[in-house]
Amino acid sequence: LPICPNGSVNCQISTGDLFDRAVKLSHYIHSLSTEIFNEFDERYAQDRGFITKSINACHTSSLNTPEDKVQAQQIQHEDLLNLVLRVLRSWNDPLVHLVSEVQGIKEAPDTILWKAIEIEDQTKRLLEGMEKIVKRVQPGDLGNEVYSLWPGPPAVQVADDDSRLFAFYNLLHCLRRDSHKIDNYLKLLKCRLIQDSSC
Amino acid sequence: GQTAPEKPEIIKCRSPEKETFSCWWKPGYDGGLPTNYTLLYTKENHPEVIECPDYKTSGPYSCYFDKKHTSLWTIYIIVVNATNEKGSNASEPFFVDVTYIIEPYPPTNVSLTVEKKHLLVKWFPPLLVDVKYGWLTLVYELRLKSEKAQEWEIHFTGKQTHFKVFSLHPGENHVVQVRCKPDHGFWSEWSPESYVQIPKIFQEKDMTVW
Amino acid sequence: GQTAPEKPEIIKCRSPEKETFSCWWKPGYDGGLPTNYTLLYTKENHPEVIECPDYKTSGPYSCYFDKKHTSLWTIYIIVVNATNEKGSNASEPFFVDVTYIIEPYPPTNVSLTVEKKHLLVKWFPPLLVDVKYGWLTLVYELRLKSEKAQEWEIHFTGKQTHFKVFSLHPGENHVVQVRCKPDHGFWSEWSPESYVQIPKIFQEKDMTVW
Repeated sequence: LPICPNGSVNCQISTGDLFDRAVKLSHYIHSLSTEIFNEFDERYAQDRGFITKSINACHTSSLNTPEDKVQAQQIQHEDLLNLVLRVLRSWNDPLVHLVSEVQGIKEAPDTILWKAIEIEDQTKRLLEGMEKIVKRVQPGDLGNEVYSLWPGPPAVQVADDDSRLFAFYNLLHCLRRDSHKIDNYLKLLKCRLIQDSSC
Repeated sequence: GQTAPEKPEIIKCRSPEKETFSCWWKPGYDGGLPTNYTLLYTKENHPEVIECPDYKTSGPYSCYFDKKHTSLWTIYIIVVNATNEKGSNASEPFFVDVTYIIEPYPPTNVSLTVEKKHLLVKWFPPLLVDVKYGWLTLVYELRLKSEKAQEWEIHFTGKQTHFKVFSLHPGENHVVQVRCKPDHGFWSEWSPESYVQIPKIFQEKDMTVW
Repeated sequence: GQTAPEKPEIIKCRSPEKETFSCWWKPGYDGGLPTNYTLLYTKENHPEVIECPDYKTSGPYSCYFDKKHTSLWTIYIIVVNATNEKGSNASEPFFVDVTYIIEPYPPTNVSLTVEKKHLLVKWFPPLLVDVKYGWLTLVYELRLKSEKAQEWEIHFTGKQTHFKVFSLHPGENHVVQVRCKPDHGFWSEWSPESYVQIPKIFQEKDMTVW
């Protein structure tokens, strides 16, 4: 079978198109992450003060990511792309856990379960896309360091409800934060690399 | 006499929601012998040849790519082989980028409300399509005619999921349909026909206005 | 008699362009004595206590964090102390992540042009907002109604800073407003009202189409 013989027209998806799709997907994932966090927060976390315990508790906080526009302007786009890749990869295992855990939460509405599954699905898709973009933008070894930033689920025998709910709250809080970072960096990279910083 | 089959032709590939897609082909003359069809594909810049995962779901002479086999990030190069005892013949390669082959299902819940001076038409995006967060942006077209008329009046409504029609025939029954299309893709089928009777007094009162 | 001040309450924090932010508090009863307010904060990965860098820019009972003092994806723990001769009282801690408190100013320069079969609305992003670089992405919403009508017709235009409105009341004066929000954040106020007279013949020409 031909692998896109040169006679064929546009036989490769343009980098601009790849970015378009990645940004649409990252926007969608963050919107879902925000909804699932808000829904869980309203239903299970009111007046439990979980926010105070979720300070400095994200498994990705050790990753040195830009926190304002100036820092974002200073970082090389290869580094920012790789950061997005690392953050995405570090969510593989937690999202698998999230989907299985949701089913164990008392009267968790279907909407929370559906969103957890959809986020896991779409995040895998975005990772596939990001690996393609990184290969395109910076040919060479992509590296596939296995990210064990995530310490794994809390001890399963954690009996008391509060700790289990907090573990869940914290995961959704960090998911909302990291999915926003990914969305933000991708929109920025798209403007920088594809639209010459004039979006 | 009996010959090798003619080469088949891949006629179209469509995705209803950017998550799965199907392709259909038209067989050529089968050479008078039992002929077998296999769909093979590669992905851009990947030599590995893969066979169609599911020849059933989308009906005869088709291949269905489920979520696991559908990628947004690559071009598919698809070929169909026809084979019988006398030999084999392959179709031309067919290039597919899933983002550009979306043909959504029609809009749903079309509702018609006769208001003071216009007919208000409202509808919802097709099921399975998540337009809320821009994952798939749809534009719409509405067509309307009085039951007796021959020609449809067509209105492009952009992203609006409602539209006010001012030009109507008082006292007549009207039929309305809506269809949709992603920003770069194919128009859906028209929605089922919806009917509304425009009151006789509707326009007379208004005609004096212009 | 004179007492220590009541504890103040932090009521809101907002960022207009994802690069700076401000917080406002409501003082309690000042105990009948001159009372001084200090805002202190720590940040998620910086445990040391820091005082508000600027009490002036955002008006009374406020603190303004300029670019140097503003980080995203980080929880700020903010407390306001009220102090007078008789003693001091601290507010409840207020937790805020600038990522989720973005509320821009309204869009500017809204222009309306009546074209052949639609009204073209155009506008500009709010001042001082950098959308070019991609750090902030704004989306817009437009609302329109005929001056006599009660209900607004709302159109989400996504990132577009122009929009074609198709269904209008011929011969009537229409009012249009636009607002914006960051891709993930709060809606701005609506822009000031803009008016346009839709000509009577605007719709008539359509009548003769069939």
